[in-house]
Amino acid sequence: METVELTSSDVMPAVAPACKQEEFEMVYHRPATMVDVSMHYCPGCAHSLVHKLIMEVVDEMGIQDKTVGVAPVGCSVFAYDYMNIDMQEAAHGRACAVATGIKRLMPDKYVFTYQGDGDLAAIGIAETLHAINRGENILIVFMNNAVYGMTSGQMAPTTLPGMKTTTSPDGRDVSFYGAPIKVSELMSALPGSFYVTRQAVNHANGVRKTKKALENAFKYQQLHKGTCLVEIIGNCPSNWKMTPVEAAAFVDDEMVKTFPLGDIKVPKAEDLKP
Amino acid sequence: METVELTSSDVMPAVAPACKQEEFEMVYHRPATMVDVSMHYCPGCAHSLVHKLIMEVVDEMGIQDKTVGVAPVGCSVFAYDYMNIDMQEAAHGRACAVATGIKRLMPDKYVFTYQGDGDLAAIGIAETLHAINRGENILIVFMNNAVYGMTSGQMAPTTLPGMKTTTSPDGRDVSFYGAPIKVSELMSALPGSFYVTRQAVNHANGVRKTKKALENAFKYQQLHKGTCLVEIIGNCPSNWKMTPVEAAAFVDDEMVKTFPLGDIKVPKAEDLKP
Amino acid sequence: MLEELIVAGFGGQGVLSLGMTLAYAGMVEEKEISWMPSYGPEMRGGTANCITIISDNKISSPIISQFDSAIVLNQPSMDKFAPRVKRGGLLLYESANILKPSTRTDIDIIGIPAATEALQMKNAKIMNMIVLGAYLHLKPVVKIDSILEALKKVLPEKYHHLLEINHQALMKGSELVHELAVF
Amino acid sequence: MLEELIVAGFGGQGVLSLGMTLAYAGMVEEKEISWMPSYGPEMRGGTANCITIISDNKISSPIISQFDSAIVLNQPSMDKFAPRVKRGGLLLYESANILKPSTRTDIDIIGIPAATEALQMKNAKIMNMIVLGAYLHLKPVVKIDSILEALKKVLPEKYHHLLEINHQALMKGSELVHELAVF
Amino acid sequence: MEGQIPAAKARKVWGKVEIDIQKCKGCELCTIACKEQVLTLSNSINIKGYRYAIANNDACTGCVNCALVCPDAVITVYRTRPSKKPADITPPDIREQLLSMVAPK
Amino acid sequence: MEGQIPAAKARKVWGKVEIDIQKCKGCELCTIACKEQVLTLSNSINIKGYRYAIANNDACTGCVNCALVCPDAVITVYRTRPSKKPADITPPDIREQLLSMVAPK
Amino acid sequence: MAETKLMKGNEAMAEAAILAGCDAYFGYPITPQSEVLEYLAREMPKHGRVVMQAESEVASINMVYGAAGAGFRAMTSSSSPGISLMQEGISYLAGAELPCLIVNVNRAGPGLGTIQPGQGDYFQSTKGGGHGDYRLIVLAPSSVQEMADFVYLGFDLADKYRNPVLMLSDGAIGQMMEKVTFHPYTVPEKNKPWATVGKPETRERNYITSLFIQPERMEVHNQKLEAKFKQIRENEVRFEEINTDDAEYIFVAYGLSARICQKAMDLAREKGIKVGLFRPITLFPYPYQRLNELADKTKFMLSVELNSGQMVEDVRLGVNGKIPVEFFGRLGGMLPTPEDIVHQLETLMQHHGNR
Amino acid sequence: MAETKLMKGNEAMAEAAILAGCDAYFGYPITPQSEVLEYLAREMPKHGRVVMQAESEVASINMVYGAAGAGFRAMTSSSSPGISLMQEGISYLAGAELPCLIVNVNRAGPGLGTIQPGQGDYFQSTKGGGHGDYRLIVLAPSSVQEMADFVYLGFDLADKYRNPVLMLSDGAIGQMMEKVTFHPYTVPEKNKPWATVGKPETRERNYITSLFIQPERMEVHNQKLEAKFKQIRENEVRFEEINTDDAEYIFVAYGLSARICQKAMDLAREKGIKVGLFRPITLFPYPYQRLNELADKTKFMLSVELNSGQMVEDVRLGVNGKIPVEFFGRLGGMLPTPEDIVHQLETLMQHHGNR
Ligand SMILES: Cc1ncc(C[n+]2csc(CCOP(=O)(O)OP(=O)(O)O)c2C)c(N)n1
Ligand SMILES: Cc1ncc(C[n+]2csc(CCOP(=O)(O)OP(=O)(O)O)c2C)c(N)n1
Ligand code: SF4
Ligand code: SF4
Ligand code: SF4
Ligand code: SF4
Ligand code: SF4
Ligand code: SF4
Ligand SMILES: [Mg+2]
Ligand SMILES: [Mg+2]
Repeated sequence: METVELTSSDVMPAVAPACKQEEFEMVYHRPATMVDVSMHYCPGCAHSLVHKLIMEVVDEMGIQDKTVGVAPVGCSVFAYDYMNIDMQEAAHGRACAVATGIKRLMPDKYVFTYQGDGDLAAIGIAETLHAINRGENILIVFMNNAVYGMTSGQMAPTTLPGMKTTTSPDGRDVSFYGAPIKVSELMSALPGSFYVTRQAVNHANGVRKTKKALENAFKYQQLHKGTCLVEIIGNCPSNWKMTPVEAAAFVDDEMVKTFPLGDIKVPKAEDLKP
Repeated sequence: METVELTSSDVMPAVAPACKQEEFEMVYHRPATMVDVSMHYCPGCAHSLVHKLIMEVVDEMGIQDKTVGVAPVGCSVFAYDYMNIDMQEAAHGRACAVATGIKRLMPDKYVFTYQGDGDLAAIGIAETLHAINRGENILIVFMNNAVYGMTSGQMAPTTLPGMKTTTSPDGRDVSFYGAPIKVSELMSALPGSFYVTRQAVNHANGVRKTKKALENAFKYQQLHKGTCLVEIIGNCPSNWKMTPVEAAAFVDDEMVKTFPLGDIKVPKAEDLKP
Repeated sequence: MLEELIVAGFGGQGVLSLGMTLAYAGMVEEKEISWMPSYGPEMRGGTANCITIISDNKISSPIISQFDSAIVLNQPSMDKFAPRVKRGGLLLYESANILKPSTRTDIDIIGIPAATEALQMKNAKIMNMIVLGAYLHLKPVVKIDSILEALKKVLPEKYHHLLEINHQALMKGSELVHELAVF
Repeated sequence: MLEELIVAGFGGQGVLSLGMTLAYAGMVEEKEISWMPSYGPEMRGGTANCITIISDNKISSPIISQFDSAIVLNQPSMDKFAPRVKRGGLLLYESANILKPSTRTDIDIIGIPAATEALQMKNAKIMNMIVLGAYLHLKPVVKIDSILEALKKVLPEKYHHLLEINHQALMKGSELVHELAVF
Repeated sequence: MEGQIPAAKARKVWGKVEIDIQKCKGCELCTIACKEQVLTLSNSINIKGYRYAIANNDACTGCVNCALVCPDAVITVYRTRPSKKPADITPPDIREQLLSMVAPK
Repeated sequence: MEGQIPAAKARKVWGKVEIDIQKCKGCELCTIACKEQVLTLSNSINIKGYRYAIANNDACTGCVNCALVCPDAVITVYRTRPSKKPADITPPDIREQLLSMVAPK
Repeated sequence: MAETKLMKGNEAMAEAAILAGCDAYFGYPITPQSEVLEYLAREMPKHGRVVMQAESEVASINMVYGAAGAGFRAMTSSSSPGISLMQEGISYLAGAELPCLIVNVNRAGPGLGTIQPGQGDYFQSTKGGGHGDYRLIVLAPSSVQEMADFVYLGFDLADKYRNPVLMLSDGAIGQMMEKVTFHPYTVPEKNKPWATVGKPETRERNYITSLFIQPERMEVHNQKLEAKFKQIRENEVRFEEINTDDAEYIFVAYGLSARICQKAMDLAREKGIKVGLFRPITLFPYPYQRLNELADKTKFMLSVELNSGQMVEDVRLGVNGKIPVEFFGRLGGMLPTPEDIVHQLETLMQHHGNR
Repeated sequence: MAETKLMKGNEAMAEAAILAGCDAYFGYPITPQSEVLEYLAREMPKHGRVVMQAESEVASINMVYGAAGAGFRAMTSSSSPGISLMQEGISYLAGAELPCLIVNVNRAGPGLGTIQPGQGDYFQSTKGGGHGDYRLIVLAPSSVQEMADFVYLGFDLADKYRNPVLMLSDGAIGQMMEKVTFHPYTVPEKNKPWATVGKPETRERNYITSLFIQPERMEVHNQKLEAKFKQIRENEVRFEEINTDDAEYIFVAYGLSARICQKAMDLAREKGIKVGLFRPITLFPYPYQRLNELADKTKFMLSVELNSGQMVEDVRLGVNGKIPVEFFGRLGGMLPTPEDIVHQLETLMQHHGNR
């Protein structure tokens, strides 16, 4: 194994010797609203990816100055270190209550929460359910990785049946702990929810769709018609004890069986009129 | 207005002068497991009635020595003063967690919670939802009177649209507070729920059906197959600012529009096999 | 002047508003006042009471256990508060609702059939105002006019037509004790 | 005898288990021990370290800031802990991962290419055991045999086939410093 | 009906109710539950200050509806075979009260 | 393919990627996302101890899939018209690394 | 001149909140303070302010966090069990340095207890019921007037120090009616550059957090907080003294019990006993210094509380052994009568002899 | 003889829970104590005991309430923010007199803070973080061995007094490995006639409640609780003294900081400074009496804490002005080194001169 010493600005160059830089058009670059630091996430973690997508939407909509995010307690607890927007760190599970406090006072701002499955569906289910029932005009970005990432791999409300975690060492026993909660389906039954969709980011196409969903959700906030819930099937290679590549396959092979992808509740045409 | 002085054992007699007492067969009497004291409830309050029904079922099933109840915080906070069974008083909203603690340690006992709509659906929705999702083998008796009775008439999660309460002085504004939560429908979507039904006790027939529902629910506990949720449309004459008779009519005329009566989830025949 | 009064009875008898009206009248007369209700819906169906203090000077404790006067409107309140009237104090009660008044001899005990009178006036709700009238006749801590002015302030405009019957009730109460000719 | 040691490196380098194995061996020899990890998944991707104390007497503080010895396996740990080695103490480092060792002259600084050796032994995971072997050669606070006994106790039966390679690794580490002939 | 208390009709089962009047809260739910109009509220109040339910047992069928809906569980219901049922089992004082209400003097 | 790095094919759009290797964590998600097999992991590690992604830009179509799936947003993608694209834009040292992997000495 | 009204303490507080420019109230019903939410539900919308019944006290306090973090004057109120549920949130607010007003209309506990007035939450309020090192500024009103006044004061102090302020009242003060005058008050201009309102290009992003994962940074943050608390201790001590000039004995009491002690003092003075009343108004910062001074010329102090003896510890810390500090209390919503207190005083005078 | 093992504090505690006959554990993950739930999730089912991951700390503590009310040995554990969320439940447990064991593996706050060890929850633990008048019996382990031992002790005391017991540990004691011996322990027979297990005909119904709506009854209940706390104060004070016999100065410290002080004491003694260590083991009941005695022959005491100065108030209350009581602390998960402490001691010796 060879060790290289590199300074932090090093970039693997793509410069073509026989072709001037200017002749290339940049077609993808990290969004400008992302803070240019290395994120603390494990290799391959979907959190980082989704941060990027949210920032892309904020960038493209030009709403950096109108957006307030609410970070959760979970691996994404440092989200505000990476998103170059105003943010608040909520107590574990309380992001939706915090977002309610923000949005009710600034109805014209774009307010979103970013929450893990433990945060949103275990300790925070009450605040989530009530915010959605009230139809708070916020976007809830729900990162479902079927596990408590930050605290090192305990069972989450969304842990798959039979899935091993540190607190379900023999696999989740549904007869003991019940079935995984299908948050999106459940919440879509509340009249306060306006747009509910479940996406995954383990392939480029999923990433495209997820970004579109986030974009929709941000735009719908302008309508003041209810809560948007974008569930994203994330991953947790570290606690799933897989490589990121294996984890991507696990999403396809297992996660989507319990959490099928796609729109769950979409606004009707007439709902989209202001 | 005439004032009578009476001692507390006085009973309006039904003795027929020309007919000996023995010739009459008693066909209805307060259940023996009810403590023989006057209850603190307002005249006509459904809480007292439902206490009676639960005790009738316990009496008839002969399970006084195997039953543990969990009282809530709400007007029925003193339930243990009236039911002659072992009971625990839970913190506001936490009855389902308390019941979980009891039942998991004594799986063969009959454990029920008794909760108001504020208790179960506002502050306690997380504990309720998770207990049901786990399929705790308990019975949840859910007294829905669309208002916070004990604290004198504030809005509940189940308050009807437009209904006036002390905290919705102009009537519940659905665009502000969202629609009333249909707890039974919502919870029936969780696989952990086994039997979910909504009944009312404003007429004798409803009382009969409600008792039957409670009886079913108690019996189903023997199967260890999940949570039974019996929602009962109660009343709150005092805070609805109606006479009990008017309140009974209000249930028929208004409450059932939002909360239609009937079974919501019933076990299939094969589910009933142990 | 310092008057420490307790008013007690069933929830529906207008106990709290009796005391509160008196307090408002005290305010009209720019006196110091404090009004402390027993509270809590958990008490529903039980008794309600309120302590009303009217004074020329700043009031220290709003909660006291011995009273210059007690107005009791039901038997449990009679039983509970009669012993707490200060020696030489006044115990006024509603006689249709209370069959066993206190037997103390060191205080003035006066019963008036306010409930019956109210029924005759075809408005059971003004029973409390009859009692208040009687009380003020016995202890003129504020003027009847101040009570009326207070009512005018407190009642929303749409209820101002009720001022008249309240006035009548106050006068009726005054009459009743006057007839009893205790003083 | 009192040895206060810090082991530090990247999360995946077996830092914690190096210290823990040593602690277990201390226990085999009935010494007093304490093992204190840096903890918290929030540190993920960052560095991990553990303080291992072995002593003949009861150990007071499990957390200390100056060390008799430091074993560092990456550059950030070198930078952080080299200054905290007590004068006259030992600083042992993995030389394939650390290009800029400390320049202190008042302590013994020894680098060994354990990572490279481990690769050659076709098991990157035993790098830490090579380092441990080296350390014990320099500071024989416990016997190699005690390490082996500890491993036997700690490893579940099904991993006992790994004992041999661990043994080899320990010996390899010992050899490496021996070759360096520092002592 | 005015001016008269419902009288006993001929039927197969006769009933009567017994009311624990000190615990009755006068909610009137029993009175509307009883199709036979057996029940009504007293003119008197009980120790808690409530008017309480009183029964004209002549008309009672023992259907238990009143007892089912009584929140405070103060009604006990009895039944007997018709042959055993006398023409009037309502005690005279109650009868008087009842009469005073349907036909006030 | 063994022993050879994929060579530049003729097509309408040419791409190239630039990788911020110090922030790359070597997760390999880009490598599987790239249908052209442009990307692979280095033999070296970066300052955080990760092997990092390196690109054989000869084969890059600029489809951005790799950049989309890169969690750490370290990939920048460029495109150019084919006429402008030289036969080989991969720097020699990278080329060497890449070769050493497909055909180890 | 401001109008004088007859109002319940709870309602006076609610009205004052409106006048103090409270932008948002989030609360959950609980006796004996549900009037606050009810009053504001009627009145706040008229002023275009936000009032919301939350699903729980946990939600309330976190909504307050959100609104306060966005730079608004936000408040909540509750009573004992509800305040316990807020402890995590309160610790977060203090940690993130968010100004807000929290009102506890103390009832008697522990547990569900009773709804009658108590002072059993003194420790929780003053020593931090939540986790970690933080302090709330604690104001203890003892009249309906102060229920109103301390709302302005509370918001001002909260903003001044970027710290949550707790008003510790009780069921009696909340429920009683007294005269109250709403003094003119000018709502200060919003000046919270740290608030999360959306990041313009002209400044760095703002974030509200109490998380500092590296202990080095956490300690710096803690020290910043401590420095603030020190400043508060130096500048914000408030108390009231009645008849302490010539006092040989001093009642120490706050809130409702101070009112009762005042009557007791009058009774005792009538008997010729030279007793004074010391009423801490800020429970944090506590007037230790002044008590220490008073101890020099006093025979003993008697802390009178509606609990089993909580503030008495602070009195002792103030007096620091100079003179005996005694305690008298009633529990469970029971109140001592002025006569009881005088009797207790006399007994103690006997007991301590002619020291 | 009992086997000696090398274990983490958290795991030793978990293992001890099994040996102590803990019937049920309910918990929610939080660093630095998630090992407890994880360990028990593996081991409890083997013993037919109940272990359950709850949906939150609020749920955990209320599940404990249910199980304890049914007469079982029940416990939960968490760390600072999670313990804050339990405050209402804890107050209910105390009010309803339910025995149970609660463990707080203290991290540094306030708010989300950091996961590193701290002692910032001292006040919350000892003065009651919840509402109303109640006390927890608070045990402060300072080694892995005590993490185990105090589980037995905790359950025994809880049952003896029908009161919740809090074990106040910290992240370091929880995470570190030391040798631990599990001493033989016989689980006592279940004898809880008050438990709600279903009412047989032979007895009156049992009910578990903390509600006494009439203040008269509430006060009686409060007095009953106070009498119990008095008994606890009389019988259960525990502490450790090292080198206090000849000490001119005394470090007062508990838990982790006591360990560090021990080293500091050794260093200071090497320098010839006569310093001793006083380690309270029960933080409630606090060893006031003994500190007061020690004050007679000591020049000053130095309370060393991982917070901004909390226990120092209790030390002062114990010493009651006899000698100066000083404070030294680090915050935010930072730890003082033994050298720091000695330095602080020396500075204070200078400052206080040759008193
Ligand atoms: C009140 C409280 N309880 C527990 C914790 C510990 N904790 C931190 S994050 C977390 C769960 C994280 O899981 P999830 O929300 O799924 O986020 P992920 O890390 O998986 O993205 C827990 C339990 C806490 N910080 N606060
Ligand atoms: C933590 C907490 N918050 C609030 C209260 C006050 N409280 C008591 S009962 C109740 C609501 C009662 O409503 P519901 O559950 O619908 O019962 P009901 O009285 O209508 O039967 C509330 C808010 C409390 N006791 N504890
Ligand atoms: S632990 Fe899991 S969720 Fe957390 S950063 Fe690592 S991979 Fe992502
Ligand atoms: S307030 Fe309502 S719910 Fe409560 S006892 Fe009265 S009628 Fe029943
Ligand atoms: S039993 Fe039937 S008929 Fe008789 S009083 Fe009751 S409802 Fe009427
Ligand atoms: S239903 Fe029961 S309580 Fe109501 S009036 Fe009839 S007998 Fe009385
Ligand atoms: S842009 Fe497309 S072709 Fe080029 S490296 Fe990325 S995924 Fe491969
Ligand atoms: S996806 Fe990004 S972080 Fe992962 S290996 Fe590729 S460039 Fe590196
Ligand atoms: Mg997760
Ligand atoms: Mg209700």
